[in-house]
Amino acid sequence: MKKYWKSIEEYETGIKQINDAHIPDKIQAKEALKASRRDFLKYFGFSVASAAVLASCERPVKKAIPLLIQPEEVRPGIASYYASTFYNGCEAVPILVKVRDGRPIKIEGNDLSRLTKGGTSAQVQASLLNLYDESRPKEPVYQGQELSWEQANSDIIQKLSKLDDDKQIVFLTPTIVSPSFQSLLDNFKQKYPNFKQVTLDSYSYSGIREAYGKVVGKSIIPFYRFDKAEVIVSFGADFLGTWLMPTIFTHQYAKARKISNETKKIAKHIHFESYMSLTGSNADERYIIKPSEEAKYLLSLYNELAQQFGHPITVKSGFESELKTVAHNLVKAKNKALVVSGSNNVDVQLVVASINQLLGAYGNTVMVDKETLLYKGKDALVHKFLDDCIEGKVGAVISIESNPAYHFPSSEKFIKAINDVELTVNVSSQKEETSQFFQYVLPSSHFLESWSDAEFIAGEYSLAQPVIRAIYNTRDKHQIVLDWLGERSKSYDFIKSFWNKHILNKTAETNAFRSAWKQTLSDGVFHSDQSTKRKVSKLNLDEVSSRIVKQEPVDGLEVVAYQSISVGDGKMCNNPWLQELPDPVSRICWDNYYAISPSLAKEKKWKQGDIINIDGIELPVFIQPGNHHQVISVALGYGRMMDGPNPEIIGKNIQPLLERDLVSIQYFTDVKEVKSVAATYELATTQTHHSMEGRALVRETTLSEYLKNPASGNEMHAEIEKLHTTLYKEHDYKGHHWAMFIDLNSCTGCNACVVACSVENNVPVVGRDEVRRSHEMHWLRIDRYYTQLPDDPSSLRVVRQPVMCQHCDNAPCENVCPVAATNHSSEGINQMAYNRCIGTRYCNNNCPYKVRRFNWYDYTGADAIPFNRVDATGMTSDLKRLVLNPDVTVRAKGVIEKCSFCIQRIQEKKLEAKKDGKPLVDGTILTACQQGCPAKAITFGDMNDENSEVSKMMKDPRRYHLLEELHTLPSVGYLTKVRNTEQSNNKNTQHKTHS
Amino acid sequence: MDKQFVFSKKMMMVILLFIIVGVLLTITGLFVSHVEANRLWANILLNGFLIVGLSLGAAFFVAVHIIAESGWQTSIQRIPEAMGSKIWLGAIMIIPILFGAHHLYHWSHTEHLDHVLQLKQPYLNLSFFAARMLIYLGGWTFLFYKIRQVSLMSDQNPDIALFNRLRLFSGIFIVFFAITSSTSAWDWLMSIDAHWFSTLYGWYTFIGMFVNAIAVIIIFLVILQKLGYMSHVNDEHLHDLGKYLFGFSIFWAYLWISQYLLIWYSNIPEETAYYVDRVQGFETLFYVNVVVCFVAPFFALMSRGTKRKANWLFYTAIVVFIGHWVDLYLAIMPGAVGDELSAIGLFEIGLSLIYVTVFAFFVFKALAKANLVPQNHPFFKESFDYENIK
Amino acid sequence: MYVSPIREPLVTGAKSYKQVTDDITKPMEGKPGKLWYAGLATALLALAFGGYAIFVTVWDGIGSWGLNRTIGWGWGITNFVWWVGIGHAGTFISAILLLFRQKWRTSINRSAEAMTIFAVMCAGLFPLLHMGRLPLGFFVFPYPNTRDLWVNFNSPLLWDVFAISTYFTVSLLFWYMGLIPDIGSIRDRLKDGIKKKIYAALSFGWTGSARHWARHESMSLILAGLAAPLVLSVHSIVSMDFATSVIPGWHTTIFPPYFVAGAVFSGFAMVLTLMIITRKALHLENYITVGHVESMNKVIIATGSIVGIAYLTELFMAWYSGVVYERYAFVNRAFGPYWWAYWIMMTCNVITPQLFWFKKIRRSLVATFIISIFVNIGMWFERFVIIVTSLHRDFLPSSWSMYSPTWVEVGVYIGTFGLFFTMFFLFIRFFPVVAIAEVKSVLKSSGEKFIKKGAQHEK
Amino acid sequence: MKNNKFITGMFFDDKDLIEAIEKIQEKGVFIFDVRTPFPVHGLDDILKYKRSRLPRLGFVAGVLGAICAFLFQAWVFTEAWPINFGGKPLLSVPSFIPVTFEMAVLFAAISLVFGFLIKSGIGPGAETIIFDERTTDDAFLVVIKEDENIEVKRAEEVLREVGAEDIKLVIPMLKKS
Repeated sequence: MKKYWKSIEEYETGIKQINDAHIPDKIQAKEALKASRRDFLKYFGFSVASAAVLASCERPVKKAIPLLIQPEEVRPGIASYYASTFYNGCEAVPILVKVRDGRPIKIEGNDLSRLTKGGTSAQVQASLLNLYDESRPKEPVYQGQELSWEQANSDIIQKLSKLDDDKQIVFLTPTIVSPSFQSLLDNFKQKYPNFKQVTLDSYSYSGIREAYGKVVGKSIIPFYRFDKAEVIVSFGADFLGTWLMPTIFTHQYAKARKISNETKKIAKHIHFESYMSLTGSNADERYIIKPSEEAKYLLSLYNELAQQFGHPITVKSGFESELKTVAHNLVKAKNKALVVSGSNNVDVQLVVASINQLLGAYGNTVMVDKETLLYKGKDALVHKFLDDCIEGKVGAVISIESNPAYHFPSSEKFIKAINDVELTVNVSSQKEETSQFFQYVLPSSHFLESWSDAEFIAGEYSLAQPVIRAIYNTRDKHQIVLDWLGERSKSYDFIKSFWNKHILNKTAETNAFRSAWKQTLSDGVFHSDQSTKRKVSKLNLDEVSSRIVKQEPVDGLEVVAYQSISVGDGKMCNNPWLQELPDPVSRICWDNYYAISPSLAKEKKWKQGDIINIDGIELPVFIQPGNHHQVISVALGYGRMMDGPNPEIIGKNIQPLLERDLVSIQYFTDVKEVKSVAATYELATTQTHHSMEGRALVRETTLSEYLKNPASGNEMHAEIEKLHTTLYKEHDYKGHHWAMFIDLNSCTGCNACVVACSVENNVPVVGRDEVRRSHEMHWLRIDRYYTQLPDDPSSLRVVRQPVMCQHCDNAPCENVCPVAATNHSSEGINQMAYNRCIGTRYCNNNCPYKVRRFNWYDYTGADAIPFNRVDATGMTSDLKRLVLNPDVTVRAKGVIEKCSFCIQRIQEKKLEAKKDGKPLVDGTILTACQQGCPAKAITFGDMNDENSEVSKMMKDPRRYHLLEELHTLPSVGYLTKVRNTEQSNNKNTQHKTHS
Repeated sequence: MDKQFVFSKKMMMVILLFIIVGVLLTITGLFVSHVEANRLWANILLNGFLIVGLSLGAAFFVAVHIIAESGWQTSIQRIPEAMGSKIWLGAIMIIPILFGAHHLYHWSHTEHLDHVLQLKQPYLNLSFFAARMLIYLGGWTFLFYKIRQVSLMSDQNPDIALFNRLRLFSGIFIVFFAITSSTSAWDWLMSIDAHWFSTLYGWYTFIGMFVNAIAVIIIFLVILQKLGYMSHVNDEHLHDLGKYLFGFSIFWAYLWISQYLLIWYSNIPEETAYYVDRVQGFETLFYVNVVVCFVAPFFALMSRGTKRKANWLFYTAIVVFIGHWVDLYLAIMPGAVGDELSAIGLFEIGLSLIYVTVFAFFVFKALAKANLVPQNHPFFKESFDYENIK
Repeated sequence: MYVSPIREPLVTGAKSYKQVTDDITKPMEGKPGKLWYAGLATALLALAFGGYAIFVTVWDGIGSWGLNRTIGWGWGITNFVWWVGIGHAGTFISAILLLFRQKWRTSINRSAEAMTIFAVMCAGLFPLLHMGRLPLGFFVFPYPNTRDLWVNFNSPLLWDVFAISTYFTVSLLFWYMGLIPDIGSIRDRLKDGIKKKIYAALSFGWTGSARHWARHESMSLILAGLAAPLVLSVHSIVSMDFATSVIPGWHTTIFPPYFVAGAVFSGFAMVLTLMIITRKALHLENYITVGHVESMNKVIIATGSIVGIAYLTELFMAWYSGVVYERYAFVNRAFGPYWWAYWIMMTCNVITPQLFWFKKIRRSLVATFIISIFVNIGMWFERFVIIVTSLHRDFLPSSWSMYSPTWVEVGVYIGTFGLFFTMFFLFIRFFPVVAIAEVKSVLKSSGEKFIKKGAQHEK
Repeated sequence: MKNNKFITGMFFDDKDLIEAIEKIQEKGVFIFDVRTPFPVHGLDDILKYKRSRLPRLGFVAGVLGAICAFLFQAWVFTEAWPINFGGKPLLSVPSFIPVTFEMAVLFAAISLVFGFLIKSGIGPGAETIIFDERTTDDAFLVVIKEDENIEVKRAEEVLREVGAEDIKLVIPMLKKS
């Protein structure tokens, strides 16, 4: 059988050559997709496996340099890590890709990045699966006909050159973070003077850019430094969830809020918002306002601040008195304060910019000298483009990964307009709605198959290298544009020379360059501290404020559209890991919904799951505490086709609701009409009860209490510890005794750990119906509870707690397994012998934490009985199975599974240390959840090692264990949450104490 | 068969002697070892409960046999009857603990209670405690008084209606007892370890007192036989009593292990605290208790032959009686006194001797009041004509 | 042996020894009636349906049941405990009542024991079926294997393996040993033929020799002595499946004796339900008299009251403990989403049996029949309440969940009814439902004819 | 082997039977066997049967079962493969109690039943002599075996004297002789 998979070395020998020499590959792939699963396996899986082994026996990578391990040769069974960059049109994250036997199987954050320090997000973790997506475009297509790349390229070049001179050639792209790609487009513009580049962002930040155009003279987005802030005031900016670059912000935020014996200070986070967002749920103080009032609130804040600073105030907007304390907090923090807003309204952003100026935040918490190079789109230009299209001024539209048919602010108009454009080309690595309206569909490579680079903050560079030969007949975007330009060079060479010239500034092909390039490629990240000095000019807000004050208050329901943590802008809709990821706030997965406040539900007599129709869009209702009474919040990014065995459209696209005749899209709108529909829909949720019922599960305290007594809020720990009587001695753990700590103060609930765990441990995806039946399989979940003082809805707060197997030394589950399938290792790990498990579920019943998961059906195809597989999402297809971690058993039907403390990682590192003859260093072993966490909330280590981090945490007065009064002796510990507030909901928690 | 028991002067003297010995021992004990107030009150509770338990166990024995229409026990019914009619004596002995409640019950110190004990306040407070105590003791005394009264009446009156009345009062007694036996055990014993709780505790305590009552019935029976009474009681009756002692000792062990195993297994501190106190501070007694209450009667009464030998039964019964004294000791002392201050010394032995002999004195007096065999009992004849399967 | 004249006769109708044999063996002779065929057919149909449900369970997986990550046991284990409970009456009657010399047991012990065996068979199915990997169920046996891995003797489920199999074996032996003299009777009534040969083999060559009888009695007594604690142990161990855990509502020390009382309670109810029909259908009114029913009702009221006290004890202790979780578990039982199950349990188990304090009701067959069915329902719900309502809201509210069965679970349950009744119909056709020899042995002391004679004699 | 001759006499009441047996014994005639439809109380005493040793067998077997079960569990947990289950001690004695108890009962019960069957010479497919089929119904049969001490005639006479009915001579045909 022919080799299908190639080394990247061969990749360099030229696409033409490959195409000529490997036509059978193409046929194979085509056949494979038509053939039955079994045949597919025969053709594909087997060849993949053998080829992977063969490929890895050669020296596969010359130019792509493994980062952490640089062995003489890549050996089967040993993973290599390659530095790369994740970018999906929203945020960019430097990553490491773990490759085993030729297959990328895991994405980790690149810890060399000084911005993320190895943090990731749920989307970054899950993006791996899109590589193995069968619905990706596989061949160049013209009007439904497959054709060769050569044919397609020459046709397109021909058509482009034939275009009238007055017709624009429009490249429609999401924000381009790749400087090299941008230079390619610049080249393109030189070749085609009528070339025009239109940036279409899936979520617009045009407002900020426009505002800063006025503030600093260039429409930039400044670089925000939450880590430098002592007081953070956010108006609807979900900066921990989706706003700008949440992964970096989460890292900064966690840093600013880390409390320890050394730094007894945490940033105060005040949040104004209309619906319960992830960021809002983490805030110390949270104010619920209507979205239409946000501008007025900000203006009032400005006035209040100006007054307190003794500056002239502008037009009053009426909320000044409410904002006194907030302003006072800001004034106290002065230049260590940061105010942000999620609004896309220029006026609002101008007020925010002015507030930050008042505070002196520029140069401290808001960096205008170091701009953020994300979201470069401008709404006005997008509108202009549409008008041009309608007016027939556009001769060619080349869309690159921008999916305008879905993301365009008025997509229907766009689709209509595009019909008359002479040449339409859609370059895409994923299945897109746009493809059906475009003449040419060219399959681009997944980012894990592509060479690229990124500069997402000025001076912060990151390289992207392919870690696998393209699975389908795809080419990376650089290559496609290079081909159109008629350049003979390959994308790799182009990027290399681009970096040489513009970034590394070295003379070509010198040794200095070679080693610098090698180092950069190995590190993946590069940064220069050059910055552009920008002057912040003083603004006169009078005009802005009078506009704001003039706005009529909206007296009725308003809809707020937000991006969800999991699906985001919808680009990664076709990703079962993300779809099954419960929202950190609502704990719902697989759908979007209208979230309404309990009071509105009461008023309207809506129950959870009742379908309502808002201006033509029907969705089920979800009752969300913390929403404004008159606000209905709903997630963007839905209404897209999910492929798999049962393709279906997931949720509804609510963008049409936002389509008002405004230049700049606003993510809230007033509701014209709400109708109840006599139907209900069962939302899939993983948590149905939201109160801690007075149990001391999440323990919290306030900063002032903490400063008085570091054990505050955790007093019962000492008492329980005193009463820990036992009828038998604890076992000795002579070697290691593994432990994990979770700092509840750092955890924001971003869900990166949940996906990281699922990817690492081959956790099955079960689908919506199974989640509805509470059959979800996540080994790690983030419990979310609401706390509220009685009769005080404004005191509503959210607490979160990641819960995985607690690895109890006195585990109630181990005792009762009749066949000894679960027991305790000599290193304190509660272990499962999957092949011994007979599935009585007794252990799960006895687990007080309910962290064990049962394989209710044959989710994985590992069962011996044929034809009984339950795989709603196609995760067991032969291609998707390539993502499985070979170090972790795939569990069969009828078997219990659970968190293993990533035993495979522990063993690997222990073995390495043993081979090196050195003691295991604390921090060497990182569990998947720990490694993925952007907030560094998780610590893992050996509690027998006195100097380890976990040993230190064992002595931390904030330390406690979940349900510790049961004397289960968990190896997982928690550190209390410390809120920077005066009042605490803690009193509500019934403490169980003994004398 | 119609022999009336005569409580001879000689016997009274013997009993008086025992009481004197008891008093001497107690006083010596007080001088020899330092007896803390807690220890004093704990011993008053122990002995009071012991006597209440013996009377109650015997009363239950009578009532349950009447209600179950059992025949064989008619022959010995007057012994448990006499014991059961002394609930008032037990009451007098146990009521004084109300004055020592502060020494026995941690929860009675209302001024510094922790959260959990505050939660228990509606139940665990002295006035309610005292009220319940009076209800229990009053109820038992009254109901059994009625049973005894009817039983004595039927000696004169052969009317079968009297037997039906007996059944009625027995029924009421059992219903009342079913609830109060548990609640009184919670009140008087379990609440010593105020935080601790065990749902089985009431039944466990009940079985303990029942077995103990059976042992003491046997002891009285054999003593009476030695004195030349109760000659109508044959091997078959002894065999049955032996089976009772054997069977209920096993049942006691079953409940003991049920409670211990479940608490040992789950190992939750709020429950294990109770056993940790006992296993650590009273280790020897803890195991001795099981051996004496279970292993000893189990092997001693396993075979048919031993059950039918009066002497063998008598000594086994004494061992079992001591075993249940230890059981009570273990229930009370660790919580009320603690392992450092408590001990089994002359004081304990002397005091118990006083209580037991006083009880014996009154029981003998009661026995002397009526015929040793209930006359006109409908199962009177049946009781003497049956045989155990070999 | 003298019996007091105030005692009710256990055999009415002034029967002689011969009549006893004739009456009891009558249903086995001749062709079975239409009713019997109809009953058997219905039972087989239910069995087939259950078989299909079992097939689905094993083939598709436990996912075909309504369980979830929070509630690992539902109908399956509820049914298991329910059936095991029912399987307690037979051995209780033969063993403990034998030790307590309750002669009325002789008329009902045979069929009650048969029910025990069938009920244990039904019960035994569920722990097998609830396994995720049934084909590997043999892992529960401590057999030497290449991995050198034994079993976990700490596990109450493993104790169950030993307890249930021991109980089944001992009950079967006890039952069969009691049956051989009666099979001998049937053998001796039959003329030559294949049937006689079969019964001859089944009778083990029983002769009725006085030596054999002496040994038989001795063995029976010791077996009873062994079976009595065995009965206690079986349901105690079943209760430990729950009580050893830390789950509020499961972990409570009263469980072992309370489960035993509940088992006897439900077992007697089931025996009553069936015997009231059987005595009518097989014309055994003289052997299974109203007096028998009354005696059994007394046991029901005793055990029912014990169960009721246990409920109250649990409830009080949950409050008294001051433990948040315990308190919540019991409030949730009574007023949570499964409140109806709790109140069905309370009504059926605690309130209805109290009606038996009235002699009229105690002696009414119709009332007894209805109440016995109530008790059966109530005891099923007791297990449902314990298992499901305790699990569905335990320690971490984040994992709280709800449970409702699927048709598959219901199907398996129906299937066990099919199995039980199939066995029962075959049993009443081929074996004597009343212990012939044992009834004869008490005929003189407790037969109507002789009691009257005795009473006259006395006067 | 010579076929034995048995003389049987029938009674229809257990009281009559006992009286008759006592009379026969007074005459010094050895009663080979008595066949009854149910266990007649006191018969074993009159016939001077020794008490059965089955209880002792059961006791020994039970103790043996308990010891085996306990030692096996202890061996598995401490020697064969010591595993830490939920922090319990390896020799977790309370956990061993249920299985130990069950095995004691199982051993005892099985040995009792087999002891009974073997001692009585009955069992599946056992061949026994049934003198009269009515003995499992309502008849009580006294069996006297012809030997040096008693002739058939004398036996018949004795039986007749004590009031037996339906006196018969039975010569069982043993299949194997």
